[in-house]
Amino acid sequence: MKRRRMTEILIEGNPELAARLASEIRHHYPVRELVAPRQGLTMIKMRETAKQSLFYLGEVLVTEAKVEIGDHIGVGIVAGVREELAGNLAVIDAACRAGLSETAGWSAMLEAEEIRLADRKRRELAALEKTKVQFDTMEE
Amino acid sequence: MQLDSVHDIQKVYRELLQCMARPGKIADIRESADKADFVRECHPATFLVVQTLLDAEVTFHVLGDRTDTIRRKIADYTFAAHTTAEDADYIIAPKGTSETELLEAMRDCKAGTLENPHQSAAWIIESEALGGPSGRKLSGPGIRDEAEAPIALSEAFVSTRNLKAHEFPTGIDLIFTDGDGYISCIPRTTAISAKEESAWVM
Amino acid sequence: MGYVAVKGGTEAIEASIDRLKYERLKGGKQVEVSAILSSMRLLIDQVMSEASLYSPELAALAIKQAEGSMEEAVFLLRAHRSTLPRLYYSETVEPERMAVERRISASFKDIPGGQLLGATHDYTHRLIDFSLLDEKEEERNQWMEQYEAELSALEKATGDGTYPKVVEYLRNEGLFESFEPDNTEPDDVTKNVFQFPASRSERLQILTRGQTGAVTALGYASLRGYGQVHPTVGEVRVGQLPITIPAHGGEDEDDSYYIGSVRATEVESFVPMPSKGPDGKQELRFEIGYGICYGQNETKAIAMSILDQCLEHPGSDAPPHDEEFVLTHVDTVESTGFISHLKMPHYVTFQSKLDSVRNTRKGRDGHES
Amino acid sequence: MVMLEVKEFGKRFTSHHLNTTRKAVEGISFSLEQGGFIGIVGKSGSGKSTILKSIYRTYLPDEGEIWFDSERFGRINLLKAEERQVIWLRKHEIGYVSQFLNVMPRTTARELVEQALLGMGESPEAATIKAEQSLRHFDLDERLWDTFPNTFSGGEKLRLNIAIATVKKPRLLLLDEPTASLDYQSKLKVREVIEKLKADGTTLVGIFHDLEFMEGLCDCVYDMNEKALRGMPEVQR
Amino acid sequence: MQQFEERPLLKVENLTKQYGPGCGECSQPGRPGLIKNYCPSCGTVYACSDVSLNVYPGEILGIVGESGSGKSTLMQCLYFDQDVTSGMLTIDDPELAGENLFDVSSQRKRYIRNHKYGMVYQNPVKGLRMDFSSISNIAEKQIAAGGRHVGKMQSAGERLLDVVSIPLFRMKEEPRNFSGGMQQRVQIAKALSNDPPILFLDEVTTGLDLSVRAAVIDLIKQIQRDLGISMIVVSHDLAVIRMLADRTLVMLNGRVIESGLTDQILEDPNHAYTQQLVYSLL
Amino acid sequence: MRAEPQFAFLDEGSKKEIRRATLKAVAIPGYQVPFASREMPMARGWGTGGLQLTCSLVGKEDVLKVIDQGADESVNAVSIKKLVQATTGIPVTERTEEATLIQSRHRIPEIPMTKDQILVLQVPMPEPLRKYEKKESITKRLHAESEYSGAWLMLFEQIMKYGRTTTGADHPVLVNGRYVMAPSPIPRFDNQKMDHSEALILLGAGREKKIYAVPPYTEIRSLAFEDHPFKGEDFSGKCCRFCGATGVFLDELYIEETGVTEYQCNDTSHCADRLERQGEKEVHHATV
Repeated sequence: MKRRRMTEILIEGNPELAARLASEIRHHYPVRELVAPRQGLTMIKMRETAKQSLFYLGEVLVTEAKVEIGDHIGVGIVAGVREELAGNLAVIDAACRAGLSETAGWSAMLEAEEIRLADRKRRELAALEKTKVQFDTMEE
Repeated sequence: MQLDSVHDIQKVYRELLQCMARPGKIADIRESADKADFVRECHPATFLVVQTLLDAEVTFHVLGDRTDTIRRKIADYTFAAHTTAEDADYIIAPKGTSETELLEAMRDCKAGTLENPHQSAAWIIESEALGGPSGRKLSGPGIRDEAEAPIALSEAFVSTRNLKAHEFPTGIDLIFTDGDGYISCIPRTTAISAKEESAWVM
Repeated sequence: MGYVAVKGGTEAIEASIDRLKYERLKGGKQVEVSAILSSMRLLIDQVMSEASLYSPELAALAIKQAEGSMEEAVFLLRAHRSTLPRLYYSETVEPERMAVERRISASFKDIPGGQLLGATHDYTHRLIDFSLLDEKEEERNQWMEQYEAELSALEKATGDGTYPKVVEYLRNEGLFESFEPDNTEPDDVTKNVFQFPASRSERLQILTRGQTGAVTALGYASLRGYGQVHPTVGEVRVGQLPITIPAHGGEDEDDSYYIGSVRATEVESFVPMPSKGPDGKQELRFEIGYGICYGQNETKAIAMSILDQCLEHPGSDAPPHDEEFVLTHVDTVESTGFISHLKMPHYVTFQSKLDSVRNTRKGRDGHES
Repeated sequence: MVMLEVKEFGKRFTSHHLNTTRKAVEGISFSLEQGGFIGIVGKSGSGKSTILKSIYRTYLPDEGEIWFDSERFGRINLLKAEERQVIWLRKHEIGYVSQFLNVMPRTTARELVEQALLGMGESPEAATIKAEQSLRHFDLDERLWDTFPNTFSGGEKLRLNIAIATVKKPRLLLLDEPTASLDYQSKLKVREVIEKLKADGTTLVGIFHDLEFMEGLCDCVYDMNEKALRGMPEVQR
Repeated sequence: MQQFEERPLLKVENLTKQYGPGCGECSQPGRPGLIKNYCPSCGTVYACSDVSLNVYPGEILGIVGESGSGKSTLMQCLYFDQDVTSGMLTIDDPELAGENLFDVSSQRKRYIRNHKYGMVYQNPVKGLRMDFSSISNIAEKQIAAGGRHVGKMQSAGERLLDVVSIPLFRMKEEPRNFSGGMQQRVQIAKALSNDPPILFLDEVTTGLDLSVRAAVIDLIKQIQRDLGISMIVVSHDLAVIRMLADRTLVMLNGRVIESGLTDQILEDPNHAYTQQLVYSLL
Repeated sequence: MRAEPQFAFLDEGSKKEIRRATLKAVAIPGYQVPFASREMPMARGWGTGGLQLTCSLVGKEDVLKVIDQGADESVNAVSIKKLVQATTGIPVTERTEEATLIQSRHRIPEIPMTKDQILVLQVPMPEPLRKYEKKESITKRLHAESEYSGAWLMLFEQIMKYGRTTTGADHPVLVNGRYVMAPSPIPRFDNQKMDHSEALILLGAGREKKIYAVPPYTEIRSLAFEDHPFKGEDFSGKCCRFCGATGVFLDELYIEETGVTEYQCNDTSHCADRLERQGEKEVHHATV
């Protein structure tokens, strides 16, 4: 599973999942902490739609952690103050980069969580759509 | 001892500032330079000045025939981007750079504009030991009466530099470093006298 | 009266800080940061927007520390951000990817995708709701349960929450100029000096972090005639923008890190402007004024879209069209700081002025005495 | 010594507006000794004025040569002279008098004469003295000296005009129908004035619409009809 | 024929000011293919094309043309209010000898403006500081030219105000309280206050009453006579040009189409456009 | 959720940018170098420009003195000292001669400064031409072209209207014959102290985002006409009611009990120092 999809599931989904995956790795491999979870900033680069040019919207507070497994460095970055999650994400990232065997079995868990997330999202959307103004009633 | 990226750099900066404020002054940054002994590519003093001034927000250009290794080292440590002599914010002339190459880059480099004179190149020039007889006097802001030039400067060098600074406030500022860990500056405001032979003859 | 040089500053400051704490605590009740976080959404949004730092947790904390003062809370966040390293730059956020929570157009009734009211105060009657005086927790829970039950009974929507832009339909008709994506790296006013004339990216950055009141006042001035721009709001949308960070050595954007999303309000205003057609003839075309800010703050985003358009057309003498006037006066930390500096002692400068004024009154000519 | 020599001179006018080209004069040749006075005669429309204006370079001639013996530049072809040379000659060596007074508004008679002198580099003191001499010389009533000339009578205007043109003692003076609109008394005055100029040695070229006036003044006339210089014709009394 | 050894004080060669990139069509010598001053193939507008002129010491050079002819652009280029695209400007002055003044730095251009030039704009608002006293306005130009003595500058200013007939008791008043004609006269006094060898006058009588116009013209002529200043007078009003200029250039579509002695231009115009201009003179 | 304390508050990247700007400022005396002013934990307008300079300069071996309108114990000076001390742990002093770094708001100490000291002045309005021209883009061009008629004109107009110049503090100066500079606003009395100063003087405007400098031994001339020489505030015939000092900048105060106007040293540490040396017992040094 590609990183973008995976990180989205892990960040938007239940943090327990990340904790479970990370602890599995920690259990089997020595994990060296390069950067303990710390706060920092990420500048958001944005495209505006009037002239299609780029500008900086502002910064977002992130928590970042870096670990090393073997000679593979993993990075965990998450918006907000979420030190534990950042640490777990770093471990998961390092595991994937190192291609550890455990990661092969994660897809099913991640996909299940993804489905749960999508379900929740569609329900949210449905609630929002209730606020949609109906203009086509005249035609009925 | 390890180089302290906060306190050693602060010390170098303060000496650099005083040198820029007092042209001809020779400052001793040996204490910090000794900690930069892991640098082989250039004078430790050069490396310290580079560490003090450069980061990802500025660009630099390296002259001479060892340009590749020095360039890589500087980029690795400062994240500054290497560029041409015309565009560089900082130009580094390592020891052994030929005068021809140096003068050509000096003619090409940024001198700032009348509106933005600060958008000019600053030069970091590696030299022989600073403080020997130079046969030239300096005068201008930062100098009471007169000061001795920190290093002997060739006629061609002085005239190229003067041409670059002929219409103040545009011009270039020079930082000299030597192998022993000394630095000295000649900013654009400094007038460099013609060579006086008599100073030599005793 | 003894020695009247200013003395005892240290003690006075400490006492003053104690006094401040006393004022905060004396009422006996304290609002928890978590309570602010969950109940002061729009205040947090505004603080984050003016601070140019997206962090609901920190904003809530700052609001508590500042006893609810906007200017102080924003100031705290701004100062705090000076102490934090900037670790990353995001990948370009394409606004079309916003997961929309609210979206309306004033230009067309029936826009593809529909007018989505979402959560808004616009149609609440602004009558004080005294029932909130003693809102019971169980009532709240009951309401929530019921609402959520209704939700789960709903048929799940099929979309992904993104909507097409209203402007696209008009663009296809040639009523708007089409621009190719311009990937020039933006300037950053917080890292590098900006000078006049400012770049478009600098302008947008300063406006989006501008003080809500200041941006609104200047946008309003243009509407009233101190300016040439009186737009029609093409689209206001509020929603979540997904943020990703490029991975070192990553192959494509699927390799990047998703780090979360930020809520933002985005506005496109339509303004008719004269332009030259391909045959050199004068014609009218629409241009877009662009506004965006952190959180849900529709007034500020609309005002920003007016000012964006004003600054794109600097011809008028009116202040909202004057780049220096607008950009140097909308920052809350700068304006509140300089206004408040007048509280500082000016003994020396005043003594100096006094000397001058006295001399002119004596009619004493400097060069004669 | 020849002061002015006109050789095969011709002038055409092109009107882009009417899309026409009209030949005003052609084949004019004559010469004039220093101190001489040539009158130019011919039917109206025969191009008398065109010659004078071309000598003065108000018209840009396109055929022939007009040689002038300049003190400053030596023998010079006025048709080819540089503009700055012509300006210099106008200030110092060549005067032009027409029946119209074409001067700066709101300037007094005295000032107008003074300005001509100042323009050629006289000091203000000298200019004042010479201007007064000149105005007196040409019999302009002293009460008019410090008034604006647009209220003057025709004769007064003309005398002022001549004063302005002659105060700088031009070597060549061009008179373009100066008496055209004057009554008999005024003409007599002007005649006296011209006699004075001639007596001073000024070289003159003039156009007058009545031969009677020219009698005794001009040395000879140039007849536009015959394109020839000849002696003064008999005046038919 | 003996050569006339007079050196121009100000010499302009091939001044071109274009808006747009230019292309193969319009960059050719003579710029064939332009419609008026506009290149239809690349959209470049030539506000001034290859304008050359000389101004001699003490002379008034007139420039006439309708609006859009390029005469004001020309003036702005000479006064450095605008940059030229190409061309050469030299001034016969030991300080500036041999230099193309279009190429010098903005610092040097400012020096030339302050020390060698005076400018009178059509609109006094451009040339005056309306909220400073008239005497200070005049002093500003002296200050710019290095004046540092209040007493001397004040008496020089008073003398100039007298020259332009502004009563001295009004010298400490701000020009915003004055009539248009008075403002124009203050502006002229200001332009003259640094004894500039070269004075530019841009449509200075436009919009003034007839009597005020006559007074301003009279003043300019008097100044030229008394001070020997060289001037360039730009106007669309032939009557003004006739009164003031020794020589005149006629501009159309950014080019000089005709030049000559002013009375010759007026009485024997050769170019169709000049003839049309003269025919419409009242 | 806590951040690591940073030595001298600013992160090293910010210091670097400020230092680069400072070096350019020194190399181009009097020229206002634009810089990306950082947000400080103090209000804009309360000395954030000076504070950023101080934070970019300060090292472990420095001794800091902070003055506000002449006083070391003014609340604003105390507040700045507290911040610098909290983030660096360096000692502070009130004695001018003990300090290596002096940050000051609107005064230059009465004791001449030495070459081992750096004076940092806080600047609210760095642009000397601002009153004459409100647009930055235009004032920038005026500086570029050395066009200072405006600065002189203001003085000329004052003389026309009032018979003399009426500047208070911030009387403009010409630096090294080229740039007209706002001297921070120090009183006119202090202008001369900038001329050929032994110490390097740095000026910082945080809100307006400018750094500028007067290197040592640099000519500083207060703008003045030949026939209207520059004059500082006049305290002739007056002396400090405590230490008796003359020839110093005096604060004027109205004594309620007696109804008399008296004067006292504005530079409080200078006054205290004099008194101490005179053996005055009742003077207490404020301690920090």
